[in-house]
Amino acid sequence: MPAPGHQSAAVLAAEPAPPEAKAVFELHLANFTGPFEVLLNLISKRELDITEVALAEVTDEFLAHIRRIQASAGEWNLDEASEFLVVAATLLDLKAARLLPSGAVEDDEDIALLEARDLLFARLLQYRAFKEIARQLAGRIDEEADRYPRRVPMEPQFAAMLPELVWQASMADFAALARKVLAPREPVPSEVSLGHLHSPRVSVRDQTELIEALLRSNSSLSFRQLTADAGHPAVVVARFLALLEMIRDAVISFEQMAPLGELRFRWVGNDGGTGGGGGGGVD
Amino acid sequence: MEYSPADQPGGLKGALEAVLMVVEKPVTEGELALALGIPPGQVAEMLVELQREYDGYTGGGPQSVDARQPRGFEVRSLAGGWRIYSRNWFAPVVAAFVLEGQTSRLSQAALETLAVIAYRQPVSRARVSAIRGVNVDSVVRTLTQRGLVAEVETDPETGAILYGTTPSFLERLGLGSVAELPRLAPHLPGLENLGDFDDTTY
Amino acid sequence: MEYSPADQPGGLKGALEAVLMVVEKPVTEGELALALGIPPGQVAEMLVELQREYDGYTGGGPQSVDARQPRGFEVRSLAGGWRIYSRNWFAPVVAAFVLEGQTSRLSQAALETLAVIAYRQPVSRARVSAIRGVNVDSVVRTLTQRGLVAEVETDPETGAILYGTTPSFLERLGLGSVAELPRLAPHLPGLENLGDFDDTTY
Repeated sequence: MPAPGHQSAAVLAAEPAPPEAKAVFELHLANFTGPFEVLLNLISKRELDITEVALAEVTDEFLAHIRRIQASAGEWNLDEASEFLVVAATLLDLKAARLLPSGAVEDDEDIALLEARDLLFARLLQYRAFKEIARQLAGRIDEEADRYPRRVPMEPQFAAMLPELVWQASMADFAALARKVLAPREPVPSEVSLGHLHSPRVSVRDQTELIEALLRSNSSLSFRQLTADAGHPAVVVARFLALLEMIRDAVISFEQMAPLGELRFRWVGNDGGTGGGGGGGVD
Repeated sequence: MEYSPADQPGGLKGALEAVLMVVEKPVTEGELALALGIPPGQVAEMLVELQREYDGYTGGGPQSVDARQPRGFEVRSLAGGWRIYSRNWFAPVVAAFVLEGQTSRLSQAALETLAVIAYRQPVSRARVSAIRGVNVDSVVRTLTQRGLVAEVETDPETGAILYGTTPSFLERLGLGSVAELPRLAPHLPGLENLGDFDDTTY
Repeated sequence: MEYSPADQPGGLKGALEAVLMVVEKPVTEGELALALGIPPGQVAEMLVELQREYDGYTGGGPQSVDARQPRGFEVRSLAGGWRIYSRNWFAPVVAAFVLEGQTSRLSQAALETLAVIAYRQPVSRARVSAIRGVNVDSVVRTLTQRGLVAEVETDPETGAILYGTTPSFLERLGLGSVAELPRLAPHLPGLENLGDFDDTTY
């Protein structure tokens, strides 16, 4: 017997899963069993609360799934992996937005939060809409491929009436043209570069070292204190990410006396240093 | 006496068929009218007559005694113009003779990118990327090489190249125009008016 | 159930028409017989029937009540192969339509495509498209029509048609052979490796 609240794809899927030739990514969660597509479907129809879906388990299962494909096909399925990342990131955003304290709308910030939530939801729906439309377009293309257009060479009598070609290019001209056309092209940038805005690149690793030094020499510090000298939002973000990593690595602890109260951090690691996790950076 | 296609055996309808035999892409009623020296409305009428004849109805009337078989080809209006196609039910036979071979299938990524461009055109690669959540540069390049999308204009503000679908895209989908694309709204419940949310979230 | 063209609307004769309508090169009775799974003699009979139908006689018999108009096209055998052509008596209309807008100069796109084919021959259209970044199907057709390039072989792996330049092209450039084309390599470091990326993008 499934646990109460357990949703099974077989009974609840309003739409059948897409007929995939390859292995379908199946999930086996505490409250849901079935293809990933069906899970998305339930969430988008709000029949399953995103806050009740264990995204970490979804990710673990996806990684296992993609490894199985890699093992059997001999290569990574990048299409599927990048697609999963997009959807997972949206789900994570959505879940984060849902978990934020809700209640009476009191100020502009609350309204902004609600709007952000709807936008995330909209983004997920839009992504799925285009996937569905792409499936329909593929069907139409397949259907049309059975009709062959008449496209025959010009009948000889008309070809003979074409105006005589006037050839003006010399051999040198022609070679120069070939050189130009065959030269490897610089990839065209897809958007206007923001490089000229001089946004400094901030290393999370550097910020980790800085925070470690600060916390080792102070018994505890608040987030406000730790970012007082930041100067640029990217530095604040990098320090926040550094703190998250240090919490994960269990080298610092944190406490918060009241909801929305001040966050205080304390060094609890050994004396050997963190090993500097996180080579990433924030632009 | 001066030459007039109307005086030839088969008359103007025959002349219309003759021109359809040599077109390389869908040809508009206006172009056909110009070639035949008659008003576009008359061309449109004759095209519908030809369609009916090829489908197995006689030109003579609806109650003809000998039930006619449909021809092995049809004349269709696609991408804003008319063109002759073989019947889809003979595809297995015809395929053996068409040297070009149907072009290879589009990948899932290409299809989804094509869908976004079709519904959001004219659209920049950056915006398509925002909606798809991945970089689409190489996919757009492939679609351009296949003649399904093309650079149509430049954004006056950002200078970004904007892409749109081509007549060849419409032909591949069997559509008369972009307006005939299946509606997106049913797949976006309650979000019909939220067309631009993708710009604000990235 | 297995597919059989005889079971389709229009039957075997329809299948024959479908092929004759869209083939790019005239096809022999033997090839048609093979594709339809019938003896060549039956193909020959049906070809004569089609000829009569297009000429305005009904398939039903010589004494049909409604005198039919001849069609604007005919099925003809040229150099041993069959294909559908426009009617000769509409040649003035068809010629005016075909020659409209034709010039004595090659477009820039045609010249650039010709340059790629000249230096990369034998080369598929897909690869030329990848190098030029746009679809070249119709430009290659123009160049073929102008006798500057021709289908030279078929790629043994992909089955794609490979194009090369013609003697008439060499004549225009005043060259004895393709080997006499000016070398590009010294000015293009890395060009030799160009072949590695463009195939994968299509």
